[in-house]
Amino acid sequence: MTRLTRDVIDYQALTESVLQCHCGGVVLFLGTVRDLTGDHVTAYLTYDAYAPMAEKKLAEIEAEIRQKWAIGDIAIVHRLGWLEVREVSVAIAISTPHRKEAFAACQYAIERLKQIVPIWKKDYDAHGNEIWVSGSSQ
Amino acid sequence: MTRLTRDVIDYQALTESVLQCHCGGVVLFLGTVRDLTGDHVTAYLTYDAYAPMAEKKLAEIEAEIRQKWAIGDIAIVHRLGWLEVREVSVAIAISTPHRKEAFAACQYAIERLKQIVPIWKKDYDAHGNEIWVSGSSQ
Amino acid sequence: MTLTVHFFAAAKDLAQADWATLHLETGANVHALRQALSAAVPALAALLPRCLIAVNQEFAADDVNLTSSDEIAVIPPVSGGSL
Amino acid sequence: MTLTVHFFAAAKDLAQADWATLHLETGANVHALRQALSAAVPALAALLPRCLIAVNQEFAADDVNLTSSDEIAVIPPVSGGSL
Repeated sequence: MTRLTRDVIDYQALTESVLQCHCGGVVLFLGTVRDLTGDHVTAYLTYDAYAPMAEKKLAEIEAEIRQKWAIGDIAIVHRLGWLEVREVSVAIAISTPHRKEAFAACQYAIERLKQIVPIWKKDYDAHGNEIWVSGSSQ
Repeated sequence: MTRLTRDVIDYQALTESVLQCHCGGVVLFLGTVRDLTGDHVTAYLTYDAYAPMAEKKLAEIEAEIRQKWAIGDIAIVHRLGWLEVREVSVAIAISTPHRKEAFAACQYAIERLKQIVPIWKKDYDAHGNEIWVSGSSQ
Repeated sequence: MTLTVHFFAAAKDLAQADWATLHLETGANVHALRQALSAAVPALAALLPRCLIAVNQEFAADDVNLTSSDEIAVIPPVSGGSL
Repeated sequence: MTLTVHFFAAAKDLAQADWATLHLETGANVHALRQALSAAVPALAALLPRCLIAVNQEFAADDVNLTSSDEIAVIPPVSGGSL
């Protein structure tokens, strides 16, 4: 399951949705809004997307992962709109029979998301200065 | 924060407890009770511990991780007692400024837990046959 | 043929528009689209080399040929997913 | 000196006891403890080579010397953390 949302991400419901009797573990990744990047202070962010293509690319990432690893289930949700510091912008939950695959697949999912999904982050500082963040940081 | 518990693990509260403004991500690992191991069918499990030493070793793992990575915060809870299939036996949440460290540190934490923390799992099948699980699977 | 090109994020801000209409020769490719777009919307010229072009919601190389029914978008460097 | 050795998990089931009392020479080491334990609780003899000995909640090698105030435990292979 992959989707975009403008609501607060309920990552517990997301995690419960991937739990399976045949799986021994779940890895959940949460991206959260950080206040400091070097010297720059972020007051809040907005996320915008080319929504139909972003949904298509998220579904492609799910398909890639199901092909590469024997997973139980996967759920990816990315939030759009206005986010405060410490809020969750993206949640990825993956259950697998064995834990190593869950870590590898979850890390792959967030790396791919940052490469191919048309979602953009605009950063606002405390003075209202805005800048489109360009490209993935680390 | 590290501890043992006989209650259901509230992993959302655990995750919230490590979220920080200076961090850009959280990785949460949940170990869950799996029904199948090869041909063997698990009906339920019990976990037992040498509790004071287990708590000491969990605290050592937290200290090791804080030394090896620049993390925000870490929380590890291991459940003891009777668990049904699909229940969470262990939860490890780690927040970091950058996501790669969160994955590496969380994976390290569960590997170390399985090596050095005196906790034991007894497996019961549907006929009531019981066996102490000996050593870490994969 | 007439094509509608959609803008997002920095491209939208620079163009001060959600989309632009371009007139290209029938069967023109993505390379020709990029050139026509730089000419038609000079504010995008500096950003465009750092953008990908999506055709029907798929990233498209410069040699992909276009038709008038294609859904076309300028994709600035993406930055989803938090850090 | 008199030592109390605590059992857990498979060791507890095999010994059918939570602990045993051993009498060892003053200053005896972990190796001597293992030998005395195998003799005193034969049901543990097969498992003991696969167990670690914890002294004061720390894993202890065979050459560690013991005192009567030490907290001693037999640690079968651990299996926490789910799979």
